[in-house]
Amino acid sequence: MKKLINTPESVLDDALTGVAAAHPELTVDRENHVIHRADAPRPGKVALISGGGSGHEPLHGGFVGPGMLDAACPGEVFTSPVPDQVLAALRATDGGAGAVLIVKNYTGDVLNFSLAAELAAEEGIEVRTVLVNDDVAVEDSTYTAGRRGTGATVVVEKVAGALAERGAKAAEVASVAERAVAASRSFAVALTAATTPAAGRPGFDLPEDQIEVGVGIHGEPGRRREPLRPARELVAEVVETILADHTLTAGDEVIALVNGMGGTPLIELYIVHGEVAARLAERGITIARALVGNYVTSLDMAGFSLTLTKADPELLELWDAPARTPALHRP
Amino acid sequence: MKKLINTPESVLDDALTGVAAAHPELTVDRENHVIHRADAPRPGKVALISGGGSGHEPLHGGFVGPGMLDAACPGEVFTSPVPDQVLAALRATDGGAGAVLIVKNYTGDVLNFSLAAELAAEEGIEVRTVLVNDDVAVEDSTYTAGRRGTGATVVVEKVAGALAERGAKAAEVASVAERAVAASRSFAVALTAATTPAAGRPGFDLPEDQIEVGVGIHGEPGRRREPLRPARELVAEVVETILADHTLTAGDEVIALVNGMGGTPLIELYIVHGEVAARLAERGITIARALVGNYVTSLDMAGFSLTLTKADPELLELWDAPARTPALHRP
Amino acid sequence: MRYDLDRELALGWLRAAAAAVERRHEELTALDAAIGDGDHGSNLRRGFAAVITALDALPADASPGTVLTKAGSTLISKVGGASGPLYGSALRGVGAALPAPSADLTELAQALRAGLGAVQKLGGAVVGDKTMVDAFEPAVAALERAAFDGFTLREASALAAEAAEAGARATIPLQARKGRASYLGPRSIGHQDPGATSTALLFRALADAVVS
Amino acid sequence: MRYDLDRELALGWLRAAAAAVERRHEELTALDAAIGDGDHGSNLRRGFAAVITALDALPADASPGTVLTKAGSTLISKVGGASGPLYGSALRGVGAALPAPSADLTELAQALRAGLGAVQKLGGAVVGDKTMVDAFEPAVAALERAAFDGFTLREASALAAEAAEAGARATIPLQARKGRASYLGPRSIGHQDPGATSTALLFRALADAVVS
Ligand SMILES: Nc1ncnc2c1ncn2[C@@H]1O[C@H](COP(=O)(O)OP(=O)(O)O)[C@@H](O)[C@H]1O
Ligand SMILES: Nc1ncnc2c1ncn2[C@@H]1O[C@H](COP(=O)(O)OP(=O)(O)O)[C@@H](O)[C@H]1O
Ligand SMILES: [Mg+2]
Ligand SMILES: [Mg+2]
Ligand SMILES: [Mg+2]
Ligand SMILES: [Mg+2]
Repeated sequence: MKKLINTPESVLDDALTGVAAAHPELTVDRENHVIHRADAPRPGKVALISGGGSGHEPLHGGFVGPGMLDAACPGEVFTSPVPDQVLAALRATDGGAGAVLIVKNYTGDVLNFSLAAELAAEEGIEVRTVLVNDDVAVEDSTYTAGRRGTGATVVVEKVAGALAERGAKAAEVASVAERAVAASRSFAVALTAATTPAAGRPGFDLPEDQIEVGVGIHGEPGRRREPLRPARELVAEVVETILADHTLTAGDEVIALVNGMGGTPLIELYIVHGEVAARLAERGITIARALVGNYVTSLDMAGFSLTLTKADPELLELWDAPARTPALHRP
Repeated sequence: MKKLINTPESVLDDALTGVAAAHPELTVDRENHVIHRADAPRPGKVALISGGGSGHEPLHGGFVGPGMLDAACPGEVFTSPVPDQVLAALRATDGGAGAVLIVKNYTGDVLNFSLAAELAAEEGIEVRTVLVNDDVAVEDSTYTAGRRGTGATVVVEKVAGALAERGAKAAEVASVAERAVAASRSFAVALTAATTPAAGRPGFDLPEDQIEVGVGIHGEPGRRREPLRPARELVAEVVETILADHTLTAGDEVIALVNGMGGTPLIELYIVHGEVAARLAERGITIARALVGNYVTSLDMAGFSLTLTKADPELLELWDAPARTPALHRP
Repeated sequence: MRYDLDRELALGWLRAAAAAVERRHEELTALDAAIGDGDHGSNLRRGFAAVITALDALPADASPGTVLTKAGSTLISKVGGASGPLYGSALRGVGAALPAPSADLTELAQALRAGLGAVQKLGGAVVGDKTMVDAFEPAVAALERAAFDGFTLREASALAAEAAEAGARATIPLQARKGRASYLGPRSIGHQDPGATSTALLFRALADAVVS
Repeated sequence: MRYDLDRELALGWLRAAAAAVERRHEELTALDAAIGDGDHGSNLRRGFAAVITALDALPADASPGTVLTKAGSTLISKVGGASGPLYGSALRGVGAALPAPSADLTELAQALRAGLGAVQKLGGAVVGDKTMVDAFEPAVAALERAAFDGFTLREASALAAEAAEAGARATIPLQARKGRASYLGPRSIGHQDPGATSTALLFRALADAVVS
C-alpha cells in the first residue's frame, strides 16, 4: 500500500488538521469530527447537514459553505459517521429553523443518522431526513438494502443548499431535495479497485483487461466483470443502463455529472463527457448543465460514474444559484 | 493499460470534444487545438496565453476564463504544443494590447512558443514570454535544461490573469508574472509512475515500498529513490528541500499549493497540507493562502508537489482577485 | 469457572471479545473486503478499544447490565457503519434486561434474545439474509435450549459458540439480502459474512470468559 | 541506385524515414520513457505521417530543397516537443541549402551541415550533451570526409548511417546536459538517447533510399 498518510488509524484526524489549515472559512470541530460553516449557527436558517464515510472527498466537507451544506460529518474511511458526530453537527448549526439531513442510502448511514435524529428531536431540534438512492446498478430493492446513494448527492446538496440559503422552510428544503433524488439516476464503472488504508490492498483483483461494471463508491465489487472497451462503447452502455431506468425522452433537459472516482485523470473524464453528450444528443436529450471532475470519489479507484438529473426550471435555477464552498462555486 | 479513451491517437481530440460540451463559456477551436474565452478577443486587453503538453489537467484549459487565461494551447499528451497552435491562440485573443505567454521551462515548450512568438511578431502582435521555472529538484541549471516549470504555473496564471483583467499593460502583466515566478519554489514526490496512452505502461517501475523523489510532471523518474515513509517525515523533507532554496524567514507569509499529481486521493492531500502547515509554523512562516487539490497533474501518477510562493500584499491581492474558470474560482 | 453472569463475567466477556477482535480484525476486514467495503475489522477494533477504556471508568459496583449497556453505547458512539448501531443496540438490549447483580442461564438467554430483537428491529434482517443474525439467532436458540435442558453456563456457552460458528459458516452459500453485500447480488454467494463471523467470535469470547 | 540528391531521392528518403519511424516508434518511445517522457516515438510518428500527406500536395516539379523544407515545416507544425522544432529546423536548414534540381555529395554534406547548425543554434547542444547532435555531428562529418575522399553517394550515405548509429550508441554512458533527460542527472547514464537514436534512423533511411 502506497499512501501519503501517517498511520491508517490517524487518517481522518490528520486530514481534518489539513482541512482546518486550508480553509479558514470553515470551522473544524476536531473532537467531534464535524466540519461546519464558520458563521454557524445562522439564526432562522434551516441547517443542511450531510455526511458519510471518508474517502469520497470532496464529498461532503468540500461542499460546506454558503449555498450548500451547513455542516458535514466525515466518518472513518468508508464508514458512516456515528450518531454523536451528527448530533454535534446538528447542535453546532441549529438556527432554530430545524435541520435537513442528506443521507446516502447505506444501512450504516441510515442507522447512524436516524439514531442522531432521535437524539436531536429529544433536544427539540426538528430533523427531516432525505435519502439519496440514485444508483441503478442495484436492481432489485426488495432483496437488497435498496439503491445506493452516489453521484446525485452533489446535485441534491446543491439545490437543497440553494433553497435553504434563501430562508426556505425545512419542509420546502426537504421537498426539493427529494425531487432532485427522484429526478436522478447514476451508474458507475471501475477500472481498478480502491485500497483503504486499513485493508492495505485493493478491495478486489481485476485483470489488466477487465473492468467492474455497476460498482458503488466503497471499493466493493460491482454487478459483473467485463472486458475493457473503448470509451465510446463503455459510455454508450452506461447511458443505456441509466436511460432504461429513467423517464427521459427527446426534448428533455438534464444536469449531467461525469464524476471521477479518484484515480482517473481529468482528461479521461472529459473524453467520457464528450461521449455522454454525443449519446444523449442522438436521443434528443439536452445537457443543460454539466459538471466534469472528481466530486464523489472512492479513494484511488480509477473509473467514473455518470449521474443524469432530469432538469426543470426550478432545479436549474437552484443549480445555478450562488455557492461558495471549497469544491463547488457559483458566482 | 487501463484508460477511458477511444484510441491513444485521439485522446486530445476526444477530450476537446468533451471540454466543448462541458463548458459553453469557453470556445474550443477543434482544428487548431485552442481553448479560449468565448468573449475573445477583448479589445484593449493584454492576452494572457499558456499551454503545454496535455495530461496535466486542469492545467491549462481549466484556467481559461475571466481573471486568468485568455487562451490555452494543449499539446498532445506530455508534448508541448506546436507553433501553429500558439499562433492561432494569439490571433484569436489579440485585442491590440499585446500578449503575454506563460511558458513552463522545458526545451520543447520554449522552442515551440518562441517560434510562435516570432511568427506573431511578424503579424504585428507584440508578444512577451515569461518562463516558469520553480522546480528545485533540478539542482544545477548549467548542466541541465534549467529548472522545470511545475506548480507555480497556477500562481503565475492567477496573479498575472488578475492584473491583465484590470487592463494593465503587457509589460506590467509580464513583470508581475516574473515576480511570482521568482517568489515560487516547488518540489514533488511520486508514489507511482504515470502511464501515457502512447506508451501504454508506467514510465518507470517502482517497488511497492519505494518512491521517486524530485520528479517532474511528465512521468520522468526523479532525482533518486527512497523508501516510502509516513507523510510527516516525507513532508518535512520536502519542506526542507524547498526552504533550503528559498529566501523565507520567520514572519514571512506564503501562498501554499499542495498539488495532487492525479492519482492521489484528496484526503491524502489534506493530510499532506496539515503537515506542511505544521512544519512551516515551526519556522514562524505563515500560510496566508492555501490551495489543496489536483491542479497540475501528471495523468494517473500518485504523489504530490508542494509550491511555496513568498507572498506580499500585491501578490495576495491579485491571488484573491475575482476569477471564473472551470478549475479556479474567486468571487 | 463461573455459574452466573455477574459483573465480573460481563467484564471478562467484553475483555475477551476485545482481545479476540484485536487478534482477528484483519480476517474480519478481509471478509468484508470480499463482499463489502473492507472496514468491519477496523470498525470493531476501534469500537472495542473504546469499550475497554469506557469500562475502566465505570463505578466498581456497576451491575452486569450497566456494564453491557455502557459497552453498547460506546460501540454506537465509536464504530459507525452498520455494525456499530447494530452491535451497540444489541448490547444495550442485553444490558437493559440484566438489572440484577447476577443472572442465571435462563435470564442470560432471555437478555440475549432481547439483544437479538434490537438488532432485528433496527436492521430488519431475518435468518438467511446473510448477516450477523445468521449467527446470533442459532446461538441464542442454543442457549435457550441448554437452559431448558438444565445445562451449566459453561456447557451452554460452549454450545452457543458452536452454534454461532456453524451459523457463520452457513452464510457462505447464501446470497445477501441485507447490508452492503446485497449490492453484489449472486456474487455475494461463496463468501462468509463478516458480521456473522464477528458474532461467532463474540459468543466464543463469552464461552472463553466463562471458563477462565 | 542514385548518384545525386534529386527530387526523387529527397522523396524516397522521407518515405523511408516515415516507414522506419512507423516500424520503430515503440522502441523510440521506450527509450524516451526511460530518461524522458515517453513520447518521442509517437511524436515522430505523428510528424512523419503528416509529412507524407504534405508531400503528396507538392507540385511535381518541386526541387529537393522545396521537398525537404516542406517536410521540415510540417514537422514543426505537427510534432511539438523538443524534437519537432529541432528536426523541423534541421530539414528546413537542409532544404534551404538545396535550391537546385539536384545536388552532389559535397553539396549534400554542406546542406546537412547547415541543418545541424540550425539544430545547434536552436537547442544549444554540443557533442557529448547526449542529444540528437551526438548522432547528427558524426554523420555529417562522415559525409564530408567521404565527399573529400571521392566516395560515391552510396558509400558515403552508408558511412554516415554507421557513424550516426555509433554516435547514438555512444550516448549510453553519457550524462545528459540538454533536454528532459538532463533532469535525471547521473541517472541518465546507461541509457541511449532517443533523439540520437531517431537521428541514426533518419541517416539509415537516407542510405536505404540511395540504394533502392
Ligand atoms: N440490516 C442488517 N441487519 C443485520 N446485520 C446487518 C445488516 N446490515 C449489515 N449487517 C451486518 O453488518 C456487517 C457489516 O458491518 P460493517 O462492515 O462494520 O459495516 P458497513 O457495512 O457499514 O461497512 C455485515 O457483514 C452484516 O453482518
Ligand atoms: N537542446 C537540445 N538540442 C538537441 N537535441 C535535443 C535538445 N533537447 C532535447 N533534444 C533531443 O530531443 C529528444 C527528445 O525528443 P522528444 O521526446 O520528441 O521531445 P520532448 O523531450 O519534448 O518530449 C532527446 O532525446 C534529445 O535527443
Ligand atoms: Mg463501512
Ligand atoms: Mg514530450
Ligand atoms: Mg464494512
Ligand atoms: Mg519526449
